[in-house]
Amino acid sequence: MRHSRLWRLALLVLAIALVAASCGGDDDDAVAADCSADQVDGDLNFYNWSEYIDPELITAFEEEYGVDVVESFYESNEAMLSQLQSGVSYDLVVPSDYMIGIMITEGLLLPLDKDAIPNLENLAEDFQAPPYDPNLEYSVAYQYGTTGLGVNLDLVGDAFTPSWALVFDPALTANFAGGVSLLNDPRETMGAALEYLGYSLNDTTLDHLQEATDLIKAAKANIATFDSDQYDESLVNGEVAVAHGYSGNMIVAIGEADNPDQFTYILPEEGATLWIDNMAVPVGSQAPCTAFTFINYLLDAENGATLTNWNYYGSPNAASEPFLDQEVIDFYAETANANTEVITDTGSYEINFTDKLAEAKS
Amino acid sequence: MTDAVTLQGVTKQFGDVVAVCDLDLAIADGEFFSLLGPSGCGKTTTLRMIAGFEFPTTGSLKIHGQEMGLEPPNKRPVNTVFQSYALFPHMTVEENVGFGLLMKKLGSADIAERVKRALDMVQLTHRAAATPKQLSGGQQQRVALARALVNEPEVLLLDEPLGALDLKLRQAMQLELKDLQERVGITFIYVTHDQDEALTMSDRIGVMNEGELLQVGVPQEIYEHPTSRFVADFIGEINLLPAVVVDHETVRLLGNHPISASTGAASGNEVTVAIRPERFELYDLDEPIPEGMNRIEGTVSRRIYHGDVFYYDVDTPAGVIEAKEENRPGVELYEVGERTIVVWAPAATSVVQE
Amino acid sequence: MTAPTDRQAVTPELEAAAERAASRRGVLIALPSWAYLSLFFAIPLVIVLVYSFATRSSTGLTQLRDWNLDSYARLWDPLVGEIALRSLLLAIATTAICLAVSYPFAYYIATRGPTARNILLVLVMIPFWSNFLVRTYAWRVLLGTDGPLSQLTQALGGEPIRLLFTNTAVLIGLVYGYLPFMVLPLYAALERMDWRLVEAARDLYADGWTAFRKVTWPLSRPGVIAGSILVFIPTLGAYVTPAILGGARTTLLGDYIVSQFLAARNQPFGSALSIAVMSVMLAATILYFRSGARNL
Amino acid sequence: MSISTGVRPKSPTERLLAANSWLVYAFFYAPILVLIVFSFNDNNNVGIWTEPSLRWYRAMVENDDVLRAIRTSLIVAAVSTVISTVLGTMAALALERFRFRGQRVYDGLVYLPIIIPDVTMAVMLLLFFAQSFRILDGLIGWSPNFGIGTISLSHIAFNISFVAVVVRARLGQLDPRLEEAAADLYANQWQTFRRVTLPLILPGVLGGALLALTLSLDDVVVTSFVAGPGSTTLPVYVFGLVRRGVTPLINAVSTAMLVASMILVGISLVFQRGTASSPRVAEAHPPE
Repeated sequence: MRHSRLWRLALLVLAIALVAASCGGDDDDAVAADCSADQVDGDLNFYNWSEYIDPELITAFEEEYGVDVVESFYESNEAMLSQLQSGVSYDLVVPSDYMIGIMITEGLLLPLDKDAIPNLENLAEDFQAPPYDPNLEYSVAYQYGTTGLGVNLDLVGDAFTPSWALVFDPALTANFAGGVSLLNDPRETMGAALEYLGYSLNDTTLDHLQEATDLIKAAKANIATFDSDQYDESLVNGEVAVAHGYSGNMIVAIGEADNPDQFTYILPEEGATLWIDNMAVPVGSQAPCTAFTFINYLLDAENGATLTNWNYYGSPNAASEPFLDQEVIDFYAETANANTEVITDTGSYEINFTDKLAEAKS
Repeated sequence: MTDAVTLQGVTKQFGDVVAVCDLDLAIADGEFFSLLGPSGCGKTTTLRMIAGFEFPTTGSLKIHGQEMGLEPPNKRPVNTVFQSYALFPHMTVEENVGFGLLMKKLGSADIAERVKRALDMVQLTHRAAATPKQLSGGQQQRVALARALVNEPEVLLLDEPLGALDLKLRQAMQLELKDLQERVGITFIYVTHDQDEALTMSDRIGVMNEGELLQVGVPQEIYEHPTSRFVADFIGEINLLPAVVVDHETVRLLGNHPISASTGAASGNEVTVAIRPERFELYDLDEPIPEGMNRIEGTVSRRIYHGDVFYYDVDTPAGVIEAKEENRPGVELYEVGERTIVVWAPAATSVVQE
Repeated sequence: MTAPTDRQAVTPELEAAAERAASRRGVLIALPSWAYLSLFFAIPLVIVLVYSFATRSSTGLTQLRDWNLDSYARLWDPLVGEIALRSLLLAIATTAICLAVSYPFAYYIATRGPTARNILLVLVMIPFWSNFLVRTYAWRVLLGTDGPLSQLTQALGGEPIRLLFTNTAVLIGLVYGYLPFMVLPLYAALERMDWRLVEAARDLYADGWTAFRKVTWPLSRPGVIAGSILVFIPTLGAYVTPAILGGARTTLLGDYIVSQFLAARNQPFGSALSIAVMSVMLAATILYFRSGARNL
Repeated sequence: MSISTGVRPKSPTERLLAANSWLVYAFFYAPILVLIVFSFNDNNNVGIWTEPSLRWYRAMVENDDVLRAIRTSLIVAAVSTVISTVLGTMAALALERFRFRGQRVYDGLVYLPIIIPDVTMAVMLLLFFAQSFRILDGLIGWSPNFGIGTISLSHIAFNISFVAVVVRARLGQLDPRLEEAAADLYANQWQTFRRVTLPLILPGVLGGALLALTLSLDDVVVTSFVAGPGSTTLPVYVFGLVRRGVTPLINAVSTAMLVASMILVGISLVFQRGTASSPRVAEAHPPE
């Protein structure tokens, strides 16, 4: 047995394989699935943000359609994208607005089979033609919300300006016991810093982004954690004084706190993120029809309301409105007037956000 | 009758090191043959080649006329008693002894019968159920013996089997082994570095050094008539005196001192004269010395009391001679500084080449 | 198997043939694991190497063309240096603390009687065999702002402890996780030592400290080196402990590599980082074996 | 300083050593005890003690995700342990008992996975699977998904090496004369292995198997990289829980895992009793 020969053989096979892969990688034509309403073709691998759906809804779906829904979680759009790019296949994902744009460009999404989603008509008008997918060819809105700051009034005091200074101004944050927490999300966190500096969160000037990076670095002494998962608990437990986070989680956590009056959720005056998360079916899906049926199921009037009443994010489902908690309706009516901005796909500039967050954190 | 084991031109190399060099040896059937030599002389390697644990680099190895060089150990009609006994620690005495028979696929009744007989022979029937760890060194040694003999091998190979035992036990076992060998009539090839052991037990001895077989002969021959300086020096105590051959019957020691000895070498050759200390007798200067004896005069430089004997160092023109005299009533003692004549028979004088 | 009749006919290549047969058997026995490790270890390693020379598209896809050294050039980025230095310091600190704590500990165990020694050793092994994640998580409970430690200090009239999500917490977690790696080789080295040598040193007029310095310490050096390597290598690439106890506040090498794959989607750079870290560890291990050790 | 001498007055050094040792033991056990105690705590908050209850254990057995994760963990651990033990033992035999060409390269190949940081290992396997799945899809139109299969394959890849090292250490201590004796007593190679070598290295093989089992049950990093939808193992699930927020449920799951580990240690101690005099480091398993 000549090992050197075997080695050479192995390397040769590898080289051929790599070439084959790099050439053949692009012919993943997204063949549209042909499904009908309420059709299921297997168990659903659902890749979702954590704590983003009422478990009851899933159980009910499983019972109604006789399939299993297996939920896996991600903590950022980028993490989800990297999994899909690695070839892990899921049946349903919930990317945010700008990420939908990226995934369409990448050819990672299956076109929706609108015949299988009759409830599409329930969608509110605002969500019928989003800029990232104007014809709803690949995606349909799931929930929307804002990204702002949860504030512990006992630790921060009542007299404060609703500003990103609450997390970025070291002179201010030095007084907060426990410090502040920021999201561990490139677009959100770098975007917040850009807003504070007076730029748009979609600004694509590298110098500005560097400024934002330096800003975060300078503020770091009082940043307790970069955390996208449990900032709400940290806030109500008093671990941090100010937490950067998503509207729904904040409202639910504050509502469930021992003393809800001690906390508030604000949108900084410099501008905050308004985002829309969307349901989409990745190309590798093994059960696209189940996925469409699930989308249709969530677009049902009552199911849509259950979804929103559980996590307190805004509902894109017009038909759900009669079933919604008044509190949610009022809250999102308020934010409609706030200074908000939607994150857009910055194309080849996108990668800089992730790189700079890594730099800022380290 | 064919020889039990024949080695022809056997050489064994480990990398660049030659462990055994061009060995020719024939061991007769039923013989107790010892391979004697210092550690690293190649004797164990030779034994391991016969057992099949090592394969000769070149040469021919036959057992009862059958070429065996390439056969694996399990296909050879020989068994080994290892230096460390190599008893299987996870088996009882009984299972150890029965292992070979089991591998030969004998019936269990047959195995039990033969194992019992083998254990009887080494008087260990009462420890049949013990594990090797529970036995004393001597008992382990007997188990190892029984385990090999129960297979009735054509040749039994023993690799310093008594090395780990203490002196008393070793001497007792030597006799037992010799007895046993005569009783079972199997060819024994015995590897040892202990000359006493080899001399006591063997029918014939082969002395090895640095991979070469230097001399093969019956114990007496090896002791009395070593053919090389190494053999002379290795076996027993001996005086080695440099000399020059004069003629067939005379050599000249240092100090131009001629003595009688059978030389067998060309005149003028430089040789070594080897004489055992117990062959010397010390005489007073004025004492009459028997005819035909070799003699040399010197001064006693040291006397050591050794219980049964006295050792004397005598300074002579030919060098310091060590002599041994029995501690017997009536034997005269010499004091340090006294002059004396050292006397010995020409027949006790071996002349060896380098 | 015909008997040769004269010296010319002796079989000349017995050994070579036997060795060929034995070697064939060895290869056969090695083959399954060789094939497995080639497929699921060596080839993946080569792939990482290949990827480290590839380019990243603007959407984070790795393109297997336009081969370049950009990813390696980026290793000299001050940012990478900073992260590497921080990881290195943390790994060194962990190793040093482990050594300082373990040496007297292992020495104590090794100098007990055989029974006590075995019991004490099993007591070391028990927590060690429990799940690593669970052990690290336990510190999160213990160090939390409303955790038992904090409650204790508050009950004693002190400030609440804010250790969680600090470098100190990570250090505690790492020391806790890897301490047994130091204890066991040190114990093995000390237990194997011939204590008569210490007695000989004392006999030759060395006092206790000198005997330790001149005899015990040099003889236990292989244990010290083995333990240090075994602690240093995994802590340099640690990911779980900083993630649980460090709150993602400061980036360490392990986290940085993971984030290149799961967040930044920069596979070429992540691959280059992996290769670099691996090379450092390989070098450390080779040094270890050079120092005379034969086994991990 | 000699071992087990009789009663001697304790020197100050001795006292210091003893004190240090008890502190180390306290350090070892305190976190684990806290974890166990709080797993029986009837409170939503991890750190605040109210009253004892089995509430979180009930929550654990009623949680489908936990049960699924346990099932995945057990399947992966069983499969990877069996295969890696067989392959690792063979590797140890080949390295310790045979000489062949390319052995040094092979030796390195067996040792390398031990010193490679698990982050690197994870990265390697992720890229490898991604790439080979793409190739498989391109060549035969079959695109397997990440899941129990990829996790098991990865665990085997790092476990083989650990098993090999443990078994090899044991083989190294084995007197080669015993195998020669067996051959001398007419046992062929297979019989020698089955009747002599294997029984004598069995503690090493079992030690290696247990090590592989714990490593497999411990792994977070590699598993989380090569896991697919719904194939989360228990440690990865707990890791997710820990990152998402601390609930006493984790205490209960952790305590259960702890008890399971203890049972494993117990088994291993019974098997290894009286065999290894000094523990080899490789027999202790590396974390993460």
